[in-house]
Amino acid sequence: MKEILYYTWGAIVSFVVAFSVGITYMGLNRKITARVQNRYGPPWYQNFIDVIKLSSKKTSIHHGVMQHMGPAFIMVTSVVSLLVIPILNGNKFFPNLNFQGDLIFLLYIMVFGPLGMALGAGQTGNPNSAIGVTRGLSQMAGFEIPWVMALVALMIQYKTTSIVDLMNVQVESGRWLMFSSPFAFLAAVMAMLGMFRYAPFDIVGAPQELASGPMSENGGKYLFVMMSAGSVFAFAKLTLYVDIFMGGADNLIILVVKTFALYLIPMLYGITSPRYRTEQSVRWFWGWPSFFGLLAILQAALF
Amino acid sequence: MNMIYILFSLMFGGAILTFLAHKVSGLLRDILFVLTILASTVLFYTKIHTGDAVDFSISGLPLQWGINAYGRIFSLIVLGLGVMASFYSVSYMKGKERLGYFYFNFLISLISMMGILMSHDLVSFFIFWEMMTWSSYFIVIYNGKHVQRSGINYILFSALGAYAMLMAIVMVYAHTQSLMIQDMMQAFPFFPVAYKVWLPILFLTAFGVKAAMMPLHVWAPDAYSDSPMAYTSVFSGALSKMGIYGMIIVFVTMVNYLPDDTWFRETIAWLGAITAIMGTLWAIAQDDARKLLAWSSVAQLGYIITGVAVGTPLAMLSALFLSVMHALFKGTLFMAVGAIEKQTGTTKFNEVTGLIRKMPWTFISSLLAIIALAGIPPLGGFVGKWMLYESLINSNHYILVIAIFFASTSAFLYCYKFLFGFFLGQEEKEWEQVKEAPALMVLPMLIMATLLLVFGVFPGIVLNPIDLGMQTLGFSTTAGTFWSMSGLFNEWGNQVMLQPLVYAIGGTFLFFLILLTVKGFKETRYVTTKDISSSGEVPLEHENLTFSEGFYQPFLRAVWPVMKRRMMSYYQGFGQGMEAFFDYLRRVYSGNGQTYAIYVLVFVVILLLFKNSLFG
Amino acid sequence: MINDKNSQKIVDIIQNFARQHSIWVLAYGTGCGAIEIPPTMTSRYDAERLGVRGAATPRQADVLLITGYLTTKTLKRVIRVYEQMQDPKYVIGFGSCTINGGMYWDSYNTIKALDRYMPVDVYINGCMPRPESVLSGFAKLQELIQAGKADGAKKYKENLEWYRTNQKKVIPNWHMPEYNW
Amino acid sequence: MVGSPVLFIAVPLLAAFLIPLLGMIWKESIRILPGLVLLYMLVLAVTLLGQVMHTGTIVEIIAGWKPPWGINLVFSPFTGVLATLMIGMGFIIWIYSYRFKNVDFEEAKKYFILFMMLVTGSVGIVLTGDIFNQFVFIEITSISAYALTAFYKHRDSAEASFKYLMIGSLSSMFLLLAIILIYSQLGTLNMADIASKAHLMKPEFKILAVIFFIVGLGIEAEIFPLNGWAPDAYAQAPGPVGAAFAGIVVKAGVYALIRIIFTLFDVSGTHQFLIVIGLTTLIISEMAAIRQERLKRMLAYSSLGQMGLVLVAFGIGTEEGIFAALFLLINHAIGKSLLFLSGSYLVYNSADKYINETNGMGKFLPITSFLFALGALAVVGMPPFSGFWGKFFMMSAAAHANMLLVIALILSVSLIELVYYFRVVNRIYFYKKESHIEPKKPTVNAVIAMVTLGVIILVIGFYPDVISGYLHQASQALLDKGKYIQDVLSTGQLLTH
Repeated sequence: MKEILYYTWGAIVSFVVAFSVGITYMGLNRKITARVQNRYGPPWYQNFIDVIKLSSKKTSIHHGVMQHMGPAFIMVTSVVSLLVIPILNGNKFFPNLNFQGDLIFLLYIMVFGPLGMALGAGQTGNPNSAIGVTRGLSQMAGFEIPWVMALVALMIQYKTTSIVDLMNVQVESGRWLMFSSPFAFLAAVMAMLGMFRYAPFDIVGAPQELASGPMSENGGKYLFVMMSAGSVFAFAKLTLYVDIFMGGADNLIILVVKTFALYLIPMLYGITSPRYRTEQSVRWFWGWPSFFGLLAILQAALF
Repeated sequence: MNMIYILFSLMFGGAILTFLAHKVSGLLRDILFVLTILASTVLFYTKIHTGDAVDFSISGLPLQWGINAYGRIFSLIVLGLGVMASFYSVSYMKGKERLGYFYFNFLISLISMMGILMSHDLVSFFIFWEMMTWSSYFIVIYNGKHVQRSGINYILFSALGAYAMLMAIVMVYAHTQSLMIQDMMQAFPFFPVAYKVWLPILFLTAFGVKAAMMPLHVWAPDAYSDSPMAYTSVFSGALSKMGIYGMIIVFVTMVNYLPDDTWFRETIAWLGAITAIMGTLWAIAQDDARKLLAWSSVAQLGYIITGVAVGTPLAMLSALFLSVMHALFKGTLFMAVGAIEKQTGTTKFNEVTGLIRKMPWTFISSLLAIIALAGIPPLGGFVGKWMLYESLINSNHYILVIAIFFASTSAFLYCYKFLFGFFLGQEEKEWEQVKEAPALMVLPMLIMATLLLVFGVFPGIVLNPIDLGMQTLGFSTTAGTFWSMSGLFNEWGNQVMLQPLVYAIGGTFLFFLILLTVKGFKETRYVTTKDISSSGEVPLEHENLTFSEGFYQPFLRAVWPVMKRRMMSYYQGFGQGMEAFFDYLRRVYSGNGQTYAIYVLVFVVILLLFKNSLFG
Repeated sequence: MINDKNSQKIVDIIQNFARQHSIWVLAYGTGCGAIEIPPTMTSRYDAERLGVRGAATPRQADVLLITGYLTTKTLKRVIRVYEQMQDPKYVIGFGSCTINGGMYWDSYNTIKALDRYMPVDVYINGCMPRPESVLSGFAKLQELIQAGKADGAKKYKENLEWYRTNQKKVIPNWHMPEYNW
Repeated sequence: MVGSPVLFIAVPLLAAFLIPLLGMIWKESIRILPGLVLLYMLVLAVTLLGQVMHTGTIVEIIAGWKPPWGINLVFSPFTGVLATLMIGMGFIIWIYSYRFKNVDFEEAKKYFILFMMLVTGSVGIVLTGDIFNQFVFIEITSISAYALTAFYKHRDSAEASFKYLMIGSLSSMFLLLAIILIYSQLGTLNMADIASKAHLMKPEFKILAVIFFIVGLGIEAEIFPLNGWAPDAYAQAPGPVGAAFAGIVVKAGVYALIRIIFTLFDVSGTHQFLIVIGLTTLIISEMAAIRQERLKRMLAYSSLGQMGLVLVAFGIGTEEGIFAALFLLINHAIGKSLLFLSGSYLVYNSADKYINETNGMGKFLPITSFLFALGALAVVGMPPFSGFWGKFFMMSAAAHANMLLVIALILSVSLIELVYYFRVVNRIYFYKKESHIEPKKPTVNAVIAMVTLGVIILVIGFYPDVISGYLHQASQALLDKGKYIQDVLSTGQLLTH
């Protein structure tokens, strides 16, 4: 019982950490984007204000029970992936539900939320939402290929499907996987561009085309939960990348530094890019990224 | 008299009585139909025990019927789905024509599936196999003129497979002088090499047809989608599993003894993977729910085939587990489509939308089934997929994992399309009067969907019988090794999977759901789907804002180069060529008496000329 | 504790601060004024400093920016958009045309005074108002929000009858759902 | 003893002559008499068959001349099974055609006379032990068959009959030639005697005789290049006659061919020749069948193909193969007759008998259509119907003889068969009826006949042991050439002392 309480407490703390870091990253993204565009930009905490404002909206509408549940679905994905992904190396405080096969579990649970939210978006009856969802799913079929290739390369090289095992490998050898398996890292990072949905892969939300796509009927508290879930999820994803490729982190500060360094990649790539069409985006992922994925697998299989 | 005889006489008698009762009264017929299945299920599970067998002989051929633990796994699918589908069909088929015919064939196909599982010898196996083929064929063509083509395709491919099997059976018979499957298994290692290669190929052709393996799958999408939905759930859920049943036997007993079995396994595994990919892509391209599900069945069977072909204990376990899951979720989904067809009269995504509030129970069961189909935890599909990936990675099938994963990811596309097309989207006025399907149709779906959830959380319920069955096939027990292998199956009685994760999922979901509901509860209101932000316009009731045409057009554009070449067109070309050839040959019979007389003379002359070489 | 007056006050202060510094604008580009929005948002004037940001749909927006004259036809859409927005919501009338019709003062098909039809919180004067004045308009709105005086939505709800009568007077075929907040 | 084999020839022949006489007294008698006769023969045949299975072959000597010189009838398990089958089929076809030409007395009289002659001739071919006598019976059968083919007196049926006649006379010619050859060489016409002396013939003459026999009997047995007449005859003859052709006449032809090849001469290569020619017949006929537009022609071609299959099974030459061949033969007799009988009701009122004129008959003629479907399933070889067992036994026989390629060929041709039969069944049940076709309800006696056939199909299908015991003995009897010779010739010796 005590253990469960302890874990619950740890889960809440890690959620709060992930939430604040994730939101800060989003704010920093806006700030940096503004600086690149020669603007002053909003303060770094702007997204906190946005989230609070959204939560303080008095009214909200929904088109049915699926839309009502949609944000909860996506929150499940964020929280559960946060629980499964080890946040720090060998830290007992943050709950760590990882197990043999958690990488595969993560691949699927990461879809759980978006699909649930997509159901909510579908129920609004707004054509833009549905179009956004179809784009999102198509793009997912695109970037999952290099991403899975990278993971499979690591899995077969180290004969494990567990994140902790991969981290231990790096700790023991003292060498980050991004250096020992560069192609896998390359493929995974290219897939990450799609995962973060920044330009040129922002075809899902595309405010100018689809009026923010799946979220176009969500406001107030729904958007609040979605935004929070999005930032938590962003942090979870970055942590996963750090865990797998950059040897994890021993304390939170190193983790923040590493994740932010990774976060810069999609962000900076996004600031300087226009937008792809859906099939271009899908094909892009099946091009070079998948090629690097194949190289990674070859490397893993041969050496 | 032995219980096995009683079981078969009960089912046959029930089938014939049902057929005859059709002439007397509809109610009697329905009752007889359901009772037959129920009674035989009860009989099977209470009175017939693993290891029971009866021997008899027909015309000098010694035959044996019995049941072992391996067949029992599949009997779960057949009888379980059979019971559900029987209740469902009573309601679904109400008011249709030729019900005696339908129920008769339905029962015959169930009987023959049970027969296949209970055959210990090749002849009765083949007999039941063919009975299954024609009974299902008669249901495929039940819907009238427009489905005859799919029927002919189906019977043609099935017969191709069946004849391949017949050939293999007589080869075995000629070589071993015995028809027992057990004897074949024991004798196989001592067969000549040519037999060792040909027998598995012939058997796999037979089973591959039923399991819709590329390139023998072309009948499947049409046949699945054209038969009445009440039967398709059994057709796709259970009948196709007979192919898997046979395949596993072939792989365990034959391929293991091939001189070099790697290439064989790889080929079949890749065929399975390609089946999965192409099935998925074509499912995405469909605009009709029945076709979509049919292609999706093809794809799902592809995973199972891959699992079987890879053939490690874990892969086998996953294939069998996925078989059970596929039966459940595809059964549910086909039933849901049937319910929608019954209530709205169409199964096209671009015709019917927004049924979620009208048919909530159908929606919930479809939702659960779709989640399981997509392999998303915590439902049953995930466990199977997880085991499949794990086994593929452990057995060094790197590219195969990618292929399977691609198919599985793309499957989300059609999963979403299915739910969105029917249940979500604009709630059009046209479908305002639609009611939830009758309870008899909804209950089976709900029960099966619940089972999916239960099996997802407690996979041991299914995995234990599967483990027993695999021991019959000569695998060592997997329970000890795999339960402890991963936290997925942790120590809580070997039954519970993902316990903390399930709690985490449930807890998070509930917390945020409550948060969303409670926060500003009074100020949250429901608005209709016409009240959407569409540039300030107020859509009128007749204005259709539904998005369903060209749903995945961009994606399809991206994958079009792969889909351009269709297997079907090759077969069609071949068929047309053959027909032209036949037509040419037919002209030998010119209808002219003189020609015929000349034939006779020419024949005589030829015989006389070559008499020495002919009769020397 | 939540119902406690003091804590309610604290919550109000936090909420008003958030609302004040996070203004998501649905720019309804009705007239020529829409051309002034891009410079306002981009690097020269950079309205994002103030937390002002574009919103894609009325469901997410806080401020409805009416940029210029409104024909009766457009008015209907604007009303619709306004009613789809979530509380608390504000309206900024932009340009002279929204105040008194401006150069369209005698046009047969534009409305002259926006606040007869919608509760306008802030007017921005000028034809055209420069980005500077737009920014000052946003600043004014922020002030009002902080003071809790930007209660246009409340007014609208209270005087719905009056607004409806006015609206229906100019809009000939009225096919709108009921506004039932 | 209930009776002797000679009654199988004498009684129906007598009945054929009595029909017109009795017809003058009581018009109905022309219908009843053949039935009574056939029933009597059936009872007799079954009893005799039972007896033969226990006691061995019955050899009947006609007019007291002992075998090498006189005519004898041999009722062995093999011939007995075939004779019983033919008589049984004759009886069922009689039931079916009891009301045939109900109003036209003269026509009916003609039909029944010819029908009795046909049965007599065919049974005679099977039973006789004398080669010239067999020729005579073949002529009897053929002549009645020509007449029956032309029964409707249409242009088409006359043409078909003429073709049949023309080819048939060629057949007679070659048969006579062969018989002359043998007689000139051996000075005997008794089959057993020929068989025992065959090695005395000069090899060239022997081969020549075999070739002439193959051609002459091949025309009756409908092997490939010689069967041009068959589809026309089958299609133009009245429905029951078509059934009789498939169920009775062909069987006699095949019997004669098999007897020549298996018993009379042991020329090497004949078995292989049977397989090759059987396969050719099978393949070409099935290919022709799938492209037919008329129901009866399709059935006819399919019948040719089936007989090819039977020949292949015989050609395997082992006991198993002959057993399978006999099984196939019986299945073909039952199944194809059922198809002809039910099929002729399905296209009863259409002028051209096109297949698409059977559309939607399932609703109007439920029993007939059902039986047609059953027959189709049986002929195609779907378990658990009778056809499957024949096919299975044949396959395993071929596999035992290591003829895997033959199996593969036969199975691939079976696919074609499957397609065209199921196409028709689909049409019957699931297409909309052509508006101008008026379905004709089958009469009660026709239904009884067809249902009997259907029941037989089911019984054999579910319990093949009913006949397999007989067939095993029959196939042994055919293979045991020495016993045949001994049986026949020793009877003569018995008579002498």
